[in-house]
Amino acid sequence: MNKSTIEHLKILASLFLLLALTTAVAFVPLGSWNWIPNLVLSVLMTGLIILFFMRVRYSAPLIWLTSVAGFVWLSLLLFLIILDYISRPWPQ
Amino acid sequence: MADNVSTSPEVLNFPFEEPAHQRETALFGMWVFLVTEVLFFGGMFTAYLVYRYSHLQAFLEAGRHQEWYLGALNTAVLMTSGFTMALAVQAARRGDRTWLLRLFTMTWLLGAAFLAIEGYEYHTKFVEHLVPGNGFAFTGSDPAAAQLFFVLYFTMTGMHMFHMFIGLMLILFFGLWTAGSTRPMHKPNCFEVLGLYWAFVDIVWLFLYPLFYLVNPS
Amino acid sequence: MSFQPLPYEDSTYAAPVDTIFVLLTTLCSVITLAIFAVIIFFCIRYRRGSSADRTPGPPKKEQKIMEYSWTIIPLVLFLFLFVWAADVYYNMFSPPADGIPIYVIGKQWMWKMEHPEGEREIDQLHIPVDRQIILTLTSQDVIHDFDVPAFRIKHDVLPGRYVRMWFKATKVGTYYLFCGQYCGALHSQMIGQIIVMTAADYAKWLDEAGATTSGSLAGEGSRYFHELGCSGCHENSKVVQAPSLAGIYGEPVPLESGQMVTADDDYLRDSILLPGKQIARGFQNIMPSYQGLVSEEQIVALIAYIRSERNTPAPTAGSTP
Amino acid sequence: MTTQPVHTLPPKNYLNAKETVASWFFTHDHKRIALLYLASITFFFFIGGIAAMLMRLELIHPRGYLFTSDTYNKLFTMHGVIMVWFFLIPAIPNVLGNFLLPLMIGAKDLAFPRLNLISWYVFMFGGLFAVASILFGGVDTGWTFYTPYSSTYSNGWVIAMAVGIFINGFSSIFTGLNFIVTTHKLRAPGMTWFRLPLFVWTLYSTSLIFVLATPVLAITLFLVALERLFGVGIFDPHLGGDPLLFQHLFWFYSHPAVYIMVLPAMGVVSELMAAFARKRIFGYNFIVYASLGIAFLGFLVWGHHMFVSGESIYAGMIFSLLSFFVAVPSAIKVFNWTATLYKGTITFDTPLLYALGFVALFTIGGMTGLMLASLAVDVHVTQTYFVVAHFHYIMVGGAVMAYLGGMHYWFPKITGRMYPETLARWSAVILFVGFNMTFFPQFILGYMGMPRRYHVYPEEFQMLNVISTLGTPLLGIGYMLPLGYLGWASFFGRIAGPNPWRAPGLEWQTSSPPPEHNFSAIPVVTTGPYAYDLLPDGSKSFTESDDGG
Repeated sequence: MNKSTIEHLKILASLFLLLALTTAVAFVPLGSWNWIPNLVLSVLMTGLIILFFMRVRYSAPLIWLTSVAGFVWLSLLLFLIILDYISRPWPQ
Repeated sequence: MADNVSTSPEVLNFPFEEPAHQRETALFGMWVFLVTEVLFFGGMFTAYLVYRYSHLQAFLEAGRHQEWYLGALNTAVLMTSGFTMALAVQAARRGDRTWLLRLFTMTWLLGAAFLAIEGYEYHTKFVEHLVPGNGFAFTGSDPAAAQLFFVLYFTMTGMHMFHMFIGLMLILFFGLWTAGSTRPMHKPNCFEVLGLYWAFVDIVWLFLYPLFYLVNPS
Repeated sequence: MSFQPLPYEDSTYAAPVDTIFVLLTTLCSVITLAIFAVIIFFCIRYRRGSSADRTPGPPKKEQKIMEYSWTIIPLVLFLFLFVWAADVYYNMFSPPADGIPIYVIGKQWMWKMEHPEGEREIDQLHIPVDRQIILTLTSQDVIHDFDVPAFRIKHDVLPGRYVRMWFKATKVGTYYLFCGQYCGALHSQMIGQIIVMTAADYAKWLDEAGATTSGSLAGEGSRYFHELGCSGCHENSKVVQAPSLAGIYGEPVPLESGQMVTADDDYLRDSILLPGKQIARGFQNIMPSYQGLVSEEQIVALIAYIRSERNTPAPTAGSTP
Repeated sequence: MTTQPVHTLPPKNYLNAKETVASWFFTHDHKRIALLYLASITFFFFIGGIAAMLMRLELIHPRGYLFTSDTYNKLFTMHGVIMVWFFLIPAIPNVLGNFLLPLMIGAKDLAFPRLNLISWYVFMFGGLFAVASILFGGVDTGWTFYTPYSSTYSNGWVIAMAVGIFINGFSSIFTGLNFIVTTHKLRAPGMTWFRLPLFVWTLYSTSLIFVLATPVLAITLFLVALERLFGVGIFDPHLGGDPLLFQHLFWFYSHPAVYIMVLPAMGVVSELMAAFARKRIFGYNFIVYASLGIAFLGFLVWGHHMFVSGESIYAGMIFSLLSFFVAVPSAIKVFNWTATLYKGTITFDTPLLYALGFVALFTIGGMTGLMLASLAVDVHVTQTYFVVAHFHYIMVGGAVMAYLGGMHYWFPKITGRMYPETLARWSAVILFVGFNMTFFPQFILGYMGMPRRYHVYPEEFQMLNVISTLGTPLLGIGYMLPLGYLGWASFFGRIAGPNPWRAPGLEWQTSSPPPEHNFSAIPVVTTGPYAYDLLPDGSKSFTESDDGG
């Protein structure tokens, strides 16, 4: 096994670990707030996949930038839409 | 087995004159495409978050009907397939046809297993009358909002499965092409692009899993 | 109909909206005309073949100062207008406590108005001059839009939700009510009238129109309250399975989920149609949904009834779980 | 006195490199694909234009005797859908952009030539659905497809139309992807980012919007179609949905879409201003940052379409404030174009007339945009003819003017021949007058309160509607004339020579029409763009034929 395969194996192991963790977290009684740690863990797993399985760690800065662009843009959309919903109750 | 590990000159498509330039461009192009995919799924994630915010109670009740262990199993299957795919891409880069085909087979089988598990889940939903539409039956505080949860569930996992299906077809196509050809592999970029696509499909699932299976697990 | 071109000022909003509009128009026109004048001047002066001086322009630093100044100065002016316009906007959709509450229900392709006294009108709304009118708007089908250009008010009328706005008409007359949001085939025929009357005329109109109605909106709501079976659980005298509704309107309600909501129109509407959505603390989700069983008019009447009971003190015994 | 140089067409160029019909339909040449797009969008433009003419005709009379309400509603939907997705959005990027991007950066083609062809086929396939849905009976939802009307109540062919636009979206995505990758990866040696012509910068910014916004529209229309098909209520309030979510997602695409139309138009105008003032563009860097700024800020202001829709009034305030900021980069551009004329050597050829027309109309459109961004004023004028006039000033007055200006300017490059100058100047003037006559009265109508999408209206509005309708024949002539004389000149015009405008851009350094692979050898770039002052001889002289004059 070469170095790269070992690295991939380590990443897979970490992913399994995080999967177990996120599943466990869902059972912790946090009211309805489990989704926040769950999503944070999903973002972590995504980061691992992007960096290693998709080789971004070894790619040019342009690829780094592109790989986060979609997520940044999506968060703009989410942020401004959610802003409307949480401030929806009108002044009485 | 010397011919399996030969690095061969790539075929250059117009307007490229150097393999490295062609590779960089192809990969960058794929990454830009994945950006559009993020926003494509993003529209549905937005809908999910908005409705979860508006109908929290109903979403929690609907989440009860999801089998978290099936979701977890599927996540594990998909992660492993992502791993084998990443190795397959490495093999392709080395020009190692034997390992490429082995890893492609594994990836394909794992992908098919994922679809099978998902299909089983759809079947149970059908049996429990949780498929939105006329047959939908749900006892809870707000059946309409609960139906919304399942509409989103079917739409988003359905769209994800559609992407999986395309991926499987591509693996099959490239696999047969590699297996059938005795020429050295002259288009390694195809495999890398496919690898990126497959990894992206994994990533989508990493978000679907907590949002649909870990809402209110029992 | 007394519909005149600009400027007509027939509600309290007309003055500020028009003032902002005129200021904006002036500011924009001045900038636009200045740009046009400069362009025309340059075009003539530096046309090919003219003998104008073309030695290189100002040094780089001045160029930057110019760039910044023509960016920042107009921006500051416009931001001032932004604040002003935002203030008027906020005011439009923040109804005052006292005023004549009128319920408006839009449907393809007509407007139904309900007065607190029980009068109902189709495509017409009679109101007294110089009184605050508080509109609560909802739609039975698609999105409509309550648009009275003479009063400078407009808001979409959404199905499944109440929106509120208010205005005060300042001149007696008849004004157009348009549907401002495309709503289907006869969208452009969904036109009504707002008839603004003097206080005396309005009182007279109420009397005459009132002769044909069966009492106030709240009274009607009270009737539905009993007919539809609401009173079976929600009236104080009965076994306590459900919260009493007396005195609840406008008050905070603690929910099972630990949140607090205000018992406003939207909350009451949701509680009738989707009783399980927000369950009051200490009660169980046993109320059946009235979705499809009550019309928008009936809901409006029920809310008016509950609102009319707002000053009735809630019985203390009923609120223990 | 020198005699006019006699040019000949290059014997082998992209137009006659291969001559079979199949060589056009299976071409990978970006220049030929640009012409395929040109033919298609011209076709769609006239479909949309006919719908517009019929609408204006109907509006002459306040009771609308010509059409039923249903027909009128279908007409404005058809006009909107066709003009937005099948004409305005592809117009400049897919025709001029496709043709010029590789030429301007010194590349042989786009990065993915086959994808470029696929993009055209996808576009036509989407167009097929749109046209089919019109032929089978039409759609009456308006181009905005507001739910729940579109998803539940409308009886038209909404799904077919939504599918058409969904497919069309992928054409935009492929084009945007191709442009972004090409700009990053295929620039000629020495062509650094800040040596790129401004048109390339605006195409790049536009492509970012294509890639980042279009997928959201696609998925939104997909959800509408799904809801309509299965009756499951994603945006239907009776089933727990929220129609405002649709509006948010729709405008998240459709507001930036306005910048898809107008950004490349700005790029064209920057090229024209520099070329006809014989000067470097004023404040190149500012214009570059302004283009990127517009592309970015354009994503944050969609909520200003929803001030009275029921979105939170606090969200309304934030969107209003952001909308004021998006005016800044647009204003910077207008000021810079004006400053470019300063100390220039200006000739009033047709392209410059169009460019000046663009600046005038865009400025008016932009200024009225500021009025619409002001909350309380917006409440009064939104959803009235004021809005209609405003966006026609931006999208037709702005984008189409620039498109025609660009078509004239690069016409000799595309065909190798010149258009008839005098006729073209008149045509530009007629268009400008006709446009203002058609659309200026609509500002007043709007402030008086006439709602849009009304074909039966109170009599007070009639006078202004008649004036507006009287402008349309002029507008029609202004569009038909170029179609006629440009078509004629493509075959019979005077042969132009490689660089009739004596412009320094790379696209002028090759023959007209260019050879199949653009350049005989990849050029090496040593100067920034718009180096009119560095031109070897007679930089102040404009056209070659004027040399001795």
